[in-house]
Amino acid sequence: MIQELIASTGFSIIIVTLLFTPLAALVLTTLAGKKRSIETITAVSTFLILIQGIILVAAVISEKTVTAFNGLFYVDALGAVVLLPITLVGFVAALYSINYIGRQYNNGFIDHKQLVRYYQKFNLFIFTMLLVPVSNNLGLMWVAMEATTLVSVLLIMLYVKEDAIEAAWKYLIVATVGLSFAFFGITFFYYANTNAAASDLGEGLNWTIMLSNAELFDPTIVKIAFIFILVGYGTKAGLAPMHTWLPDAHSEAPTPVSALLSGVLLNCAIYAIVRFHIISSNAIGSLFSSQLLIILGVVSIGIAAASIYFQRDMKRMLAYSSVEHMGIVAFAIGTGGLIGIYGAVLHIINHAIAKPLMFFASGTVSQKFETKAMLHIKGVITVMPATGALFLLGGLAIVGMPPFNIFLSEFLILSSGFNSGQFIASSLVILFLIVIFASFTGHLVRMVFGTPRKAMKKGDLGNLAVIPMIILVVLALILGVYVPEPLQILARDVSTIINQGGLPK
Amino acid sequence: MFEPSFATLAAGIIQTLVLIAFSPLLTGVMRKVKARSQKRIGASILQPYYDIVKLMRKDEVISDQTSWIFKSAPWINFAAVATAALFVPVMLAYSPFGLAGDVLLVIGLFSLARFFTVLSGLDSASAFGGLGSSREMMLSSLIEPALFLTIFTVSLTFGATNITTLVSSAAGLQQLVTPSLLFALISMFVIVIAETGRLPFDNPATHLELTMVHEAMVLEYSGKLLALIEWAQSIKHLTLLALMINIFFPWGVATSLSAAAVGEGLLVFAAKALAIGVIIAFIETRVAKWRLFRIPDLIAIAIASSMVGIVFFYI
Amino acid sequence: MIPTDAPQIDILTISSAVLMIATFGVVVRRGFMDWLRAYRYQTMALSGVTAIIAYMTGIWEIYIAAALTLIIKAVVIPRVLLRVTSQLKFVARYELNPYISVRLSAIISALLVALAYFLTQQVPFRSDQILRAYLPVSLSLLFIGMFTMVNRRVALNQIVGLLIIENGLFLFATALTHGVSLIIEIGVFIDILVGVIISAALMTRISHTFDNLNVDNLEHLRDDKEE
Amino acid sequence: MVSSLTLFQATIILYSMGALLALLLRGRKYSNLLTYLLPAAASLFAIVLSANVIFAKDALHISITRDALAQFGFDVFIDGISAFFILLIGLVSLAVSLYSVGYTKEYEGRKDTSILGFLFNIFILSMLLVVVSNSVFAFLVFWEVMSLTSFFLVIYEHEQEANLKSGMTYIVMTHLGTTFILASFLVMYLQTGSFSFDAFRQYVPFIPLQVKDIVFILAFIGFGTKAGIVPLHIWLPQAHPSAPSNASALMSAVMIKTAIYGLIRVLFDFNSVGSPDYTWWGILLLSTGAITSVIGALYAVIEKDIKRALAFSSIENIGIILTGLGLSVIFASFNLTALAVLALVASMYHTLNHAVFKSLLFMGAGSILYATHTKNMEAMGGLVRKMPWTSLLFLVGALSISGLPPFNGFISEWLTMQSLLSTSQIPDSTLQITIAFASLAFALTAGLAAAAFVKIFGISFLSRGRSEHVLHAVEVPRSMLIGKGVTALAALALGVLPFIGINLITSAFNIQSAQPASPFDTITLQNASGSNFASLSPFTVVVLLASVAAASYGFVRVVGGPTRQVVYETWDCGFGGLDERMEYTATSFSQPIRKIFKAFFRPRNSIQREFYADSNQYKRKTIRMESTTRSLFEERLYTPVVSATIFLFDKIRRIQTGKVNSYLLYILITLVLLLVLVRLSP
Repeated sequence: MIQELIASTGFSIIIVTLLFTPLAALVLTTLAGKKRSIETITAVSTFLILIQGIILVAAVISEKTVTAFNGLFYVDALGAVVLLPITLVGFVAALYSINYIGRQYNNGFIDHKQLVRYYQKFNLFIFTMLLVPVSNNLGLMWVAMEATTLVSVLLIMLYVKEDAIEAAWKYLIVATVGLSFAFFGITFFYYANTNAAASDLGEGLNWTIMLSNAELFDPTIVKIAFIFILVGYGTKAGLAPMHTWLPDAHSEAPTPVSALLSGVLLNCAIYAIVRFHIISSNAIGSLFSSQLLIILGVVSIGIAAASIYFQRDMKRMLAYSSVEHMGIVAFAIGTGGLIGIYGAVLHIINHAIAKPLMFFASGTVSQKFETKAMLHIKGVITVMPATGALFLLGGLAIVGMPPFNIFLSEFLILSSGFNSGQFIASSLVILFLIVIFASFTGHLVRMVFGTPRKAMKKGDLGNLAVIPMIILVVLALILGVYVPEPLQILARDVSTIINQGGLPK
Repeated sequence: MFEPSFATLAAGIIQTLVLIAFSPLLTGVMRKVKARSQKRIGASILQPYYDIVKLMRKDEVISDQTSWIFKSAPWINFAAVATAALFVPVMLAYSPFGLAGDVLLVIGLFSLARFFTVLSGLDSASAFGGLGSSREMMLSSLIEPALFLTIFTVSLTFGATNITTLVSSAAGLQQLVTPSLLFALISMFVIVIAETGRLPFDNPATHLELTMVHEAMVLEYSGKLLALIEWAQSIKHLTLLALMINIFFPWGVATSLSAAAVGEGLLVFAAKALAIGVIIAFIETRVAKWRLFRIPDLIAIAIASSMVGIVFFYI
Repeated sequence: MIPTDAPQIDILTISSAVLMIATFGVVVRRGFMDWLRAYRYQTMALSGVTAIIAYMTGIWEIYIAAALTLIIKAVVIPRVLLRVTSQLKFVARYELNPYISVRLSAIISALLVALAYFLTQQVPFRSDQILRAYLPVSLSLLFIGMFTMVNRRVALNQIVGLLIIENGLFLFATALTHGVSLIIEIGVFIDILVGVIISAALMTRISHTFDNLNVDNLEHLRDDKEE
Repeated sequence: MVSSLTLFQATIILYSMGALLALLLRGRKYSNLLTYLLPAAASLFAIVLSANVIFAKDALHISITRDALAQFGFDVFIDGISAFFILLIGLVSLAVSLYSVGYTKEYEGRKDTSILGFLFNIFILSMLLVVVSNSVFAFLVFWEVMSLTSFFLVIYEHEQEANLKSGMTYIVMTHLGTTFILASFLVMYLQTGSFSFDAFRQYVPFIPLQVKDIVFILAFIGFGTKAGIVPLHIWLPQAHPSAPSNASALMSAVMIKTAIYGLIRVLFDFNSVGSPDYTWWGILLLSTGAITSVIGALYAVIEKDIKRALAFSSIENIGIILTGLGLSVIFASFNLTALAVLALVASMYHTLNHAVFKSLLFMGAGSILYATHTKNMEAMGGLVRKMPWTSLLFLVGALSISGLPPFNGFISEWLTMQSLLSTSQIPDSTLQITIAFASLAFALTAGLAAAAFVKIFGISFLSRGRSEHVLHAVEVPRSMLIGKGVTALAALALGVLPFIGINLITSAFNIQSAQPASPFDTITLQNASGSNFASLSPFTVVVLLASVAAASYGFVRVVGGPTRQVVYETWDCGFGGLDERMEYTATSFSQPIRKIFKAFFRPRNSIQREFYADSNQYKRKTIRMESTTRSLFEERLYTPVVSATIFLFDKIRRIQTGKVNSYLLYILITLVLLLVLVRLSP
């Protein structure tokens, strides 16, 4: 008992330092004036975050839960699964930013003031995202989620361009409205909680408390509340038909931010849905929320499939692919079971590896070709051998080609889909995946291969543009054939949490 | 059945030699019959022999565009056809080489012969050669299924594709004309005509480019090579007739190796071959060559006939 | 079920009616200044309702919430919006052509209110009078705000919908939970404030870039174009 | 005796080293040699490995990694079936590796050959790993790696738009196929609760028949796509010609056989098809095989791109293989074991043969490409004098694939025909008649295939050169000849001594049958009453052929005396000036067949005439005729499906209107809809 306490307080410091690091970086970037030092600060801070994140995840693996501030912060395996991508993608995105934003700066697209702002908001964005998986208090989680919207809107607005402004406006309006629905849902759950157990008013919003009372919840309220949550956080997670802001926002953001939005932020929203899915399952059985998740998941994949074929903008296509993958995660969680959750966990991580890779590559490509229109991009592999190859590999990973990681998770998810008796939904998913494969690969192949339209100077755009991609591609390959032991334990714990009543055993 | 021994082997080789030796005679007889029925006197029935010998002694004119394919094709053609003849019983009820190959091998060897003949047609860089080759391949690719179906019917009836087994079963069959065999016979007859390039498929006596098939392919040949081709054609003709005769009309075929039986077999065979040859010759005088693209209709009749034969077998 | 405490019921019913009327006032206004004024009144009604809840439950924190509402929503936010519009070169003060006419939108809003009552009937209130009175109202506000946003073409006037939704949210939270922990409430307030500020900043950008505030300008990113 | 494990490891390591060295030694001296000699050595190891498994019965069964959670891993199991296909891979890759040493010079200076070498090695390795995988996950991973590397090989010359297009068709179709395979495996997983093939072997026989039917249908479509069965074949004639010739040799000769491997696993390993319930599986295989073979052959005849023609011929041969396989299943379902064995041997023999002669032919086509830089047969001609060895070897391939004695194609087609003829033993007359009609298709195929290869060989190698492409053609380097020579020898050996192939197959598939015990024995089949149904001794036939040829030569020499030859121009009817424009072309050669099957080909001739004066239409300045055929499957099947899908998607994607109002409306509608649903549900 005491040992546990010591251990948990020991690790709980990491939660605090983890949250403190980006804030410190924010302050430092504001103070430091030089471009080089700002970049260094951000890179170092994200690296520290990565280290701390890994330690925290390791702690979660061994201790099952880590808490801080009297239960305000609570990290279990589920949180760890979301935390890991944030820290990882945060780090590589910071690395990539140095090259990408630096190049934009050198090319005169942004001035020094915008550069400083970019890094400030970058750090702030990381902070708000980190806050989501460590919060036990669902209200705090909501605030953090809303904050991510606001910060990311500011990041999208970095470029003073018509399209960027349009995207930011749509994102702001749709996401804010969506999140207000989520707040309705949270309040409903809180009401159900206070009704069920009148005590503990102050901590009634804590997930752990809510979970322990879940069996006493009123079924009707839970159903209504979950619908609000699903529509609300589903908007933020990019589940169709609430996904409409996503293609705009993700495609118009600066590339490193696109990577964070697509690879990480969507996971946070899915994470929030899963938290409530667990409560709802405990209260009224998992059938209701599972069915809803499966339906929205399949619809998302379908709409993404329909849209990807017609895309002309590279980043927009990637954004639709994110809709698809969030749909797959929702579907996986809906199917449940050990394999389904295992697949979902891996898919969250895999998508967080592959999608930033694609965004980075597409960012580099569009810098070189000075366009995002796929029609005008040809022969990337001839012009930029390394980037082209990485772009290609990333794309193949995204569409679920072995030996890359997403194939593995999709394989598990489809197994789980069939296993849970969702034959029609699973067949639809398979069908849509084929269509997505065909259209996505078609676009990709036409960009990567062929002869460039005009004579272009050969060569990649610097090591810092390539190294983050190499890191990600190596991870994608490794996770495609082998799931490390810790990750398996983590997945098993998540499965326990989701399938067996929420608390890690 | 027969036991493999030196005697049977020798008898087998002799019957093949008989077939090879007498095949030009059949051609001669058919030409004579044809001429007579057209109110011509016609050449001697031995004329094909004279032709062959004469050609063998003549110089060869070889096109400067040709390659070794052109020069070797007649040899391969002849060897393949003559080898095929080894597997076909003539006056005996068996062929001693029956264990080494069956009727499918015979067809295979004919195909081999044709393959090279057709290539030789293409090799000479003449416009005629290509024409002949193209038409020949078209015909053969259609005849192949008809032939296979005929074999199918026959092999269903007699339970073998081994020619020896076929002929001995046929010779031992009580009720000779079963409906399925009758249909197979019709089919077989068409095939024999088509395979040997007789009217209405092909006119062996023409050199008009509109009607040529086989002749167009071998237009460039002269001397020994032409002799080989002509002879091989005759052998092929008689071999197919022998096959037909011994499967469908096996009366009098020698089942034992006694002199009397063999003699009788030979005579009966000669009579039957001559009869069929005469029939074909008569038919040839009666019909004109068909338009090339009407020929598939005829082959379709053969195929349909075999199919009906198969259905009859099972009913 | 016969209400046990008749006078209270009256207060609740009347206050919710007042709030609804104030809301309709916002919905039917087309001009920016008009709806801003109407929104102020609505917010005042809302803070009054909040005060009633505070009085009935006796939780002092809700008074603070009521005061905060009054200060932030009735004073600060209109100020911010006014400042934004004063900076604009061209101000679309009137919503010229909403997708649905004002008359029809009033009727649709009424239908949405009915829908809200229909949907909330199944919620077990456990004889909580406040909830019974205000839950449908808050849901109505949510729907009406949403509908207003769908209906309006001018960015500035879409904010009104957002603000109605936020009011609904606030009422809902207060009615349902009688004051969630204060930190969260303040967080929500700050979020709203920052959201409005950011949207204001965005609108400045929009008007600078497009010379007006019509949402029609913001239809470049779309997927229904012909190939 | 070296253990199978060591051999297996050595094989894998050598291929991997080949791949790595290809990348590392980019552009150095000897890099080319190392890149292709290493896989050649590895192929030797693979051949020894398969011999070890087949004849020494040293099967290999190892589990490499296993995922604790989902129970899947990379298991390896090499039994006779795997070993047979390893042998196929080893044999072909040995020849093709040797060939590649010379062939890649074609790309030097133009392309990065190190990538080609890398992909080449990985491709072979992945095929090898596919046939040894013993779990669903491993199988699918290697299967897709195989598809992926072959896809990259197809688009290796990506500068040409057409190659990209064919690559896309290929990857999409193959992915579709993989999805079906995945679905099939998933259904088996549902029933057996395991991803391991061992469990499939153990439990699949016990799963309900209807489920088994579903499994089979899914697997058949999945593997069929890879094999190129009609109508899933459309990728094949696009992809194989686009790839570099060494890769197309591998793809056509081996890769599509991995699909046959998969089918065999499903049919005979996971199931044991021994009851009439499975008859319709066999009928499905047989009828698909028949249709596939005829259609493949028909297209092969009219094609004028040499590699496309070869690709269509691969489709045809897959049809023949499936015919044998189907017959085997039918026989097995009626417990006619001896006949089932015969048909299986026929099918597998043809698999082996096709690997041998198709790689030979593709290498030959590659040699032509190397020498003339064209794939268009209309531009070739006269190569027999410029490239004597290549033409000889190509002729061997053409004879083999046309099923002519004494080459290997004849043996397998003979065996298949014999199995077809044995249908009289099936106790079901409807089935007998059906199969009889299927044999019609088979015979037609044989005829058409011969026509196709007469055309391919005749038009490209014989007569005059038709364009300047062939003017400077010279014989290809020796390594390329060695590669082709290996396969040509194999074709001859398998044709003359079928004992080799049949013994190999019977031991590999562990089936008992009375087969020739010595190399010179005959193959003998008995009919139901015990007498000789058919027998064949190719060795004797060869001896007979040779002696007849010798005898006839002697006779002609004696009668005719010595030959005096005069070389003169081809006869030109006395007009003179016979030139290459008057020769028959590939198109004109196939014209009769095109016309006879016009319902299928839908040929269209468009003729444009230009006159000196419009008043006199007899004096023509130019006549230009273009003859086109239409691809029925693409027009009638794929285009409608694809355009319907696109139409539907076009409607769906329009929800992204660009108006934030409508976006909010979607959210509102979703919310209200869900709430109303909850409200209305009890």
